[in-house]
Amino acid sequence: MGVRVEIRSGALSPWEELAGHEQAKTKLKGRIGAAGVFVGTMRDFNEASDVTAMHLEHYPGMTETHLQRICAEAGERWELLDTLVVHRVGDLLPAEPIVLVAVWSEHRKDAFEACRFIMEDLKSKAPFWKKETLTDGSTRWVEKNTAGY
Amino acid sequence: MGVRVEIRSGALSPWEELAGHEQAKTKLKGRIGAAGVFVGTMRDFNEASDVTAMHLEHYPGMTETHLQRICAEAGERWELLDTLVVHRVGDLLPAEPIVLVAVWSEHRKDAFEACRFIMEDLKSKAPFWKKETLTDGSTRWVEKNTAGY
Amino acid sequence: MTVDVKFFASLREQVGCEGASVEIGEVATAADVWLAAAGGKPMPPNVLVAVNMEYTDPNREVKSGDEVAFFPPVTGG
Amino acid sequence: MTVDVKFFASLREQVGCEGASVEIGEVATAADVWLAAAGGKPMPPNVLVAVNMEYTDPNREVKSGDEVAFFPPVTGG
Repeated sequence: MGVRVEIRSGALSPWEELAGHEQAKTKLKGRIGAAGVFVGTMRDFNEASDVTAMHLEHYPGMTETHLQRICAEAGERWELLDTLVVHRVGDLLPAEPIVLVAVWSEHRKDAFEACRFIMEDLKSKAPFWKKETLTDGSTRWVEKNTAGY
Repeated sequence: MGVRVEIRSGALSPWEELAGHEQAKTKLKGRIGAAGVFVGTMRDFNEASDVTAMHLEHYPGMTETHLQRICAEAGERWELLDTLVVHRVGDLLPAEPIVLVAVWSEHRKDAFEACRFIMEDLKSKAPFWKKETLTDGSTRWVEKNTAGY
Repeated sequence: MTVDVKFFASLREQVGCEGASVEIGEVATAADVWLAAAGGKPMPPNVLVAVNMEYTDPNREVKSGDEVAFFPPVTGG
Repeated sequence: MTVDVKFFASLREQVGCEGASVEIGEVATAADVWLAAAGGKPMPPNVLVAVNMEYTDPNREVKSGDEVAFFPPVTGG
């Protein structure tokens, strides 16, 4: 099973990313029956405040290792053909994609469940931290992520 | 909440479709926090046989109505901002996408659950039928879909 | 009364008919429509029935002008 | 022995330090490293601890050369 994990400080266009990633996977042509995809995007509103910008910090080294491990664990629990995780760091603006998780498999159950598993683990354990800038220019660290189940 | 359902006899490029669909949704910019997407693709192998082509039949009128109803029901059960379902009919070749289901919401739980709900209902109730062509040129109707949970 | 009947997919091939306008007595169920339209073939147990594009069961009474459709288990997606 | 210490996000701002090389006794836990590195500030209860980029608990013993990281609850995705 292929796994690609990328921490990116530049822009992320999830649909272009997926088109390019799939095009390179010529060996999987005809074998894939299902793709499960999640895209997390920056909203302009969070916890009763308007948000104008965001800074995303990570722990270089640990973040990549942790994401690789999540994907490997998903590959043990489900029948997967390929997995892609791309996560932004640095400065973001509202409406910009933050994270892309995509999983390819023969059958849809594996794609749905593995995609959600990876995303929930990423949200609860991968070392990323968000700092929001509000309309008045003040900044605040996001204190915790919401539960996904 | 927006809903777009399309039965299409021409080609489906899911990632281009999603890019175009999102671009037109300027009113949702900054409000979307999550997109849950599923793509079902034709495999070249099914039930111990090599498959070389597929014909997809539907019930014009009922299929569209049923898919619209599934999407409306998902919109009642979860907090959704937008929903897109595109399904191929007619002649398909291996590796061609058959179906695209995409759901946009503020929070990831809604996107994940509504996307899977729509897909499972589509698989078990939407009036589509697949006829496969095998390597020796013979054809067979697919008898039933596999369970998704 | 007259009802419109449609058969889809493998059922269309088995019955040898895509659609027909069927003349039937004033009180009739979807199952009666099958008998009148399918040339005496018994209805297979897994057949799905829709009246006016809504799923229903074979014992549902039909009205004049209804569209009554029969089809095998669906296999889309 | 010497260990490398790192602080991230809001914790880095609270402690006022991104990273440091800390001299500590031969037998020490991650919690001891915190005390030596955080200038006497008590460790907040929700702080996460990683040694050599693996999650662990504050009572884990550290070895010379270990990288000991402290950070608040994660908020990615």
